[in-house]
Amino acid sequence: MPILDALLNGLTLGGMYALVAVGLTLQYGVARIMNLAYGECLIAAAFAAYWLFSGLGLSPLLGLGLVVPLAFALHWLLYRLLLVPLVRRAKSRAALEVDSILATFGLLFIVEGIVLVLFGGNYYNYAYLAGVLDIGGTPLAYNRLLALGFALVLGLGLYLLLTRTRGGTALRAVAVDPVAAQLVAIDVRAAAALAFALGGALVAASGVLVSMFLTFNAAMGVVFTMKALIVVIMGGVGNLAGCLVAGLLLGFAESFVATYLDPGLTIAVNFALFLFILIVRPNGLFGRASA
Amino acid sequence: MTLRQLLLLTAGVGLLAAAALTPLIGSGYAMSMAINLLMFTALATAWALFSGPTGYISLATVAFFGIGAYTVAVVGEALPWGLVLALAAGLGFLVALVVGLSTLRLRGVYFVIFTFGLAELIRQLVTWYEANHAGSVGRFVFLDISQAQIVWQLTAVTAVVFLLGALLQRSRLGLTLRMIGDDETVALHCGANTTAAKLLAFSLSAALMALVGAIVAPRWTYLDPTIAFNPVVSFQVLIMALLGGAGRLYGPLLGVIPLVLLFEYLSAHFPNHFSILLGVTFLAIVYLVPNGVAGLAERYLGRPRPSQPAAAAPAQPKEGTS
Amino acid sequence: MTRAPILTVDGLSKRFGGLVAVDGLSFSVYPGEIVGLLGPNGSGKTTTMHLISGALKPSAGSIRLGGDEIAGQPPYRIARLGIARTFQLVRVLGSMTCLENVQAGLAFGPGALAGKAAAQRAHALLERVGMHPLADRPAGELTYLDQTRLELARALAVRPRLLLLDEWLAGLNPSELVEGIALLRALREDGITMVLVEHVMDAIRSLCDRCVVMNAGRKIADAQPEAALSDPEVVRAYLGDDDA
Amino acid sequence: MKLRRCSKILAVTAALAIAGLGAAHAQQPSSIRIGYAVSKTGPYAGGATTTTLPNYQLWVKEINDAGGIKVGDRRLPIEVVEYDDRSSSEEAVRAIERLINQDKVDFVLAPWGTALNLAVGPVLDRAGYPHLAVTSVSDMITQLSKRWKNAFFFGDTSANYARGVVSVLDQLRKDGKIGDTVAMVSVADQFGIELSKAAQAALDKAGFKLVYNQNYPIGTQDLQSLVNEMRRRNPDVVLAFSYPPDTIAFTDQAKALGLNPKVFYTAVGTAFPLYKQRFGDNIEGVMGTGGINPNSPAIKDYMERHQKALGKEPDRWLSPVTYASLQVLQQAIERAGTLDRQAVAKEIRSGTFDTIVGQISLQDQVYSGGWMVGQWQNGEFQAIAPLNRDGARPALVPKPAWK
Repeated sequence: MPILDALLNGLTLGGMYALVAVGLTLQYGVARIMNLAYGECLIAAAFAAYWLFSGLGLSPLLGLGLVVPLAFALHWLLYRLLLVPLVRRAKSRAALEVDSILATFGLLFIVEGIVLVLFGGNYYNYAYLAGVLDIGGTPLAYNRLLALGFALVLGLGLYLLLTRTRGGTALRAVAVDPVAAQLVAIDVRAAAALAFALGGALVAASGVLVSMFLTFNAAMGVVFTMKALIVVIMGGVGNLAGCLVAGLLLGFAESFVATYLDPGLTIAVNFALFLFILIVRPNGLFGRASA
Repeated sequence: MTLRQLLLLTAGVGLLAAAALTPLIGSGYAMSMAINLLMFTALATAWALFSGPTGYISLATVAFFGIGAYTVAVVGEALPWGLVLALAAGLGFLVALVVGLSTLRLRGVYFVIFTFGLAELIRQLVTWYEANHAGSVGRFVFLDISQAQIVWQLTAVTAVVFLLGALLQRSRLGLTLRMIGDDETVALHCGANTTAAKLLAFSLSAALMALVGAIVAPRWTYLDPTIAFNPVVSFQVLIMALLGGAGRLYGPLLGVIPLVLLFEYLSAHFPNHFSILLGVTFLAIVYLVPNGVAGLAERYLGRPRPSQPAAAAPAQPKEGTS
Repeated sequence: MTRAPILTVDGLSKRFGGLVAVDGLSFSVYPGEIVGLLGPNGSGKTTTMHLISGALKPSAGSIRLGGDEIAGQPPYRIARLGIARTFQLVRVLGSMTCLENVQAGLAFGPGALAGKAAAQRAHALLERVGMHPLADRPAGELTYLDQTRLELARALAVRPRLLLLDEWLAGLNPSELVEGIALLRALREDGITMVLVEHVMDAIRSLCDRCVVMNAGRKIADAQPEAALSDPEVVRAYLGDDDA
Repeated sequence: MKLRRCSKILAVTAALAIAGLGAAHAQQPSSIRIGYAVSKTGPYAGGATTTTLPNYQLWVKEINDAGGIKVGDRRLPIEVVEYDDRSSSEEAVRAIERLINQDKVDFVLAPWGTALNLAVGPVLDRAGYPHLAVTSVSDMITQLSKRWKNAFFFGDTSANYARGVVSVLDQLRKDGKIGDTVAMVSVADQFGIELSKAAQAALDKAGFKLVYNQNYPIGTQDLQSLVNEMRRRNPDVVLAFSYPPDTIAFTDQAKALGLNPKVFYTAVGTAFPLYKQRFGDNIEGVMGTGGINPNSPAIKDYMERHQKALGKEPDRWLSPVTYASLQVLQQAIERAGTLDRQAVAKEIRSGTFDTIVGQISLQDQVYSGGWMVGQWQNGEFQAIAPLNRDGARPALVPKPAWK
């Protein structure tokens, strides 16, 4: 049934978009770092999973257990060593934005360069969990379902974590108003470092998951960075529910356009949808108007 | 005219003259470098005409650049060259006008990503049109335009960009743009029609970018949407302008020169470690030159306006200015 | 009073979703008057100022400046017609010098000045608010007090027929307050009509010819200061309604 | 060498203000300087580092191991200057200009891809360098070879590739192995669209029924909707004029969603070792662009040398052709007995050369002896079209269902 196909495809696609964007929501929404090296980190994690899988025979699911904590630690260090000086010298949010764009632009090249030296510019992929589940005549690959599942669990889990726990409340406070957060004795820098590292762990997780069904090479990071930025901005900066909804919306748009209109227009329609939403809601779907 | 302005003017004219002379005395490679430097200088300075004072950071550079290039690909052989260039600039201006009407109420990062999305949307639409209605997605540009002519045309456009920038700074439009950058609400309540000012500046800057795209297009023989609308160009221009300092007319130039030379040096010497070294150097620059190259230069050459508290401390007003 | 009002507000309303911030407000301001716009927090004073200056578009009602209907017009056009304003939280053009801030006010609308003439006029205006020595200082580096004075100079540069001051005197110490009040009074002597939102009662008593008092978006009093402030409904609005 | 290049760069910088004076080249060459700029990074890197770069490295290594190229009575080893064009036209043009003007190389090897070969074409033409383009497939080739007298094209026109595919289908239908329904998708760029237009025309002419014909944006890896649409139409033949990442994705999704036509064809990337690694036994019967004759001793030997020297297999479309183009260059230099580029170009234009893909001679600067269609048969990408050429085998149809 075409409509079921389109729905399920849209769901898995949208889940992937949301999954890819969740980490950036934290990094940009809370830590205020516009991380242009985001996609490169995703690709690096994909390569790590590939290497663990084809080199050591370690399943990507076990790989997650290794890659994710490592990414968390690396991102935490990154924030502490590289970004804190920028945060310290920034006079305003706008200044930090410019500085973080410049710094992570440099970082982008470094990460990509390291991947290039290790793996070259070639395409890589492997198959894992490529089996198929049949839902009402529409087959769905397990690995894509897994990515969708992770997106939902991570999105909702983080949403609950942020809204229902003390630590989460502190993070949200930092996102909304760092100065006021400081006044109520929240260690803003620690909170931002935590958010950045958490975002790094999430992007690594999505890199591992996505590597199970996409072909990747060292140059593809930018594609993911931009996709993630679109989803984050469309959902409203720092809003996890928005991120999930925006991702799914884009996924559905893409699969319905491909099925019923013209597959050549999928990306065009996605961007048009994004632009339209911003015109109607200048702060994204769930964004608050800033003062 | 102060001594400082005179110096800047002389330096500017000297640089442009040097660029214009490369075809006469330099090799094809020197011309190639001149084209690269001029292209990015014109683009980054045109970018800063609008984005510098207003603080609206645009990633749509390549949308307009690509529109210019595509104009050449489509009508380059059918029309006289002057008309092609005029058409390219006109199209860039018009598209920016339409886009600006819907976009310019977005602020901050929403504007940044919107402009990026816009460039991608245009690329996708051009691709779709070409694939379904033009028969092939690639286009060939065979025009009798030599490298030397490209250098001279770019020199002329760069001169125009700077001239326009200088005029803009002295004009009420320039003042309005700076007010918008500081506080748009205040600007509005001072009687400034900010929407018109933003639209005009955005479109002017877009027209110039389209012009640059049109001039450079014959150099590549072959164009497709991926080449013409390559988002990397937008990022490069943004980074160069920000690094140089987008607040001054000559700021972007100070970012373009070191970065183009750095790119070139690293590509020529470390083709296998280009990325890593570029990244490391870039980070070093960001950390060591916090206020942009223009800020660094001014620390040593003196500031145009006494805006440092130390410089203006007890400050009897200068009689000369009133 | 037979003079024609300079500002006529009639049936003005503003709704934000379900919340009615201003509800059928009507009042007039006559040339040369200083009118105080009072009311407890959240009563709609600042919203009213935004509506008059064009920062917000009214949901209903009319605002006339002299003979011109200005309700719903964009703020820059209202400014060019002769309404200048200051902001509740002071706003200056931070990267520009004080002189440029004032020149920014001079640059638009009928009678705009540029170049030498603008510089001269801007210096004169800075002198008027006592900031002449700071002309070349970037506005962002000024103290709060100096910024409020600069804001006033910039508003004056717009050549207003009507000046809207939103808590312009807030945060001044007693001696600064005396200076500030004197300055406003001097401006009135020059023929500038003012509407001011103010909490400083001394200032209201000594400056205002008349007070419009608002509560929950509606006008509850419109009288001379003493009379308005002793109005029982006004007292109840300020002190809370114990009887209800 | 580093230092000398460094000083040259400084000289170049100065050349913007003063005359550019390259370092004088030695009169008696002790080596052949050969330069190339290929995409080691950027979107083209996947293709360039599979097909182009490894063969350049292999060729240089083999020649230098043998003592060099014989020029006159001396053997001159190859000295390489290499750059990364970062998949950018502007960068490629400048890199070539750098090679010619600054590094003063004797010969320049072609970049990867149609776009970059076309971008550097005018530069090489102006400077009189032979331009041996392999990885450029375009209908413009015939026109370009008229315009650039020193340009040689070892890839074919899109129309020929499309006709090759249709000739295979036509034969299969004649043999009663397939019906006449075809579903086709193509990547929306010049290569994909040219091929799909040409294929559409040839299919119409041959009386095939096109039940689905769409294109998708470049970079798309989610083709499930397309695959589902095709599956619903149950065609005999599925053609995808795709690029490597989408070739993999399309195959993967066809397999997952159970799209099992009698003929399954994907374009660029089908011949890559990556494809074989990824799909293992499932590749059996898959058709794609290119192909080799696995029984040719020269090809067998080449595959072994490639594996040994570079630790990986070559792709089975343009890798052997790339290597052959280098052999052509080498033999032309040896026959000319000089490093004079005009003389060498003249040799290439008129000579016949002995290469791993057989005897090569160029007609109007174009080599059209390449394989059009290959099919994975027993782990080898066996050439099947042009049908009657020596080394071609009949197609295996129907393709076994995905496992």
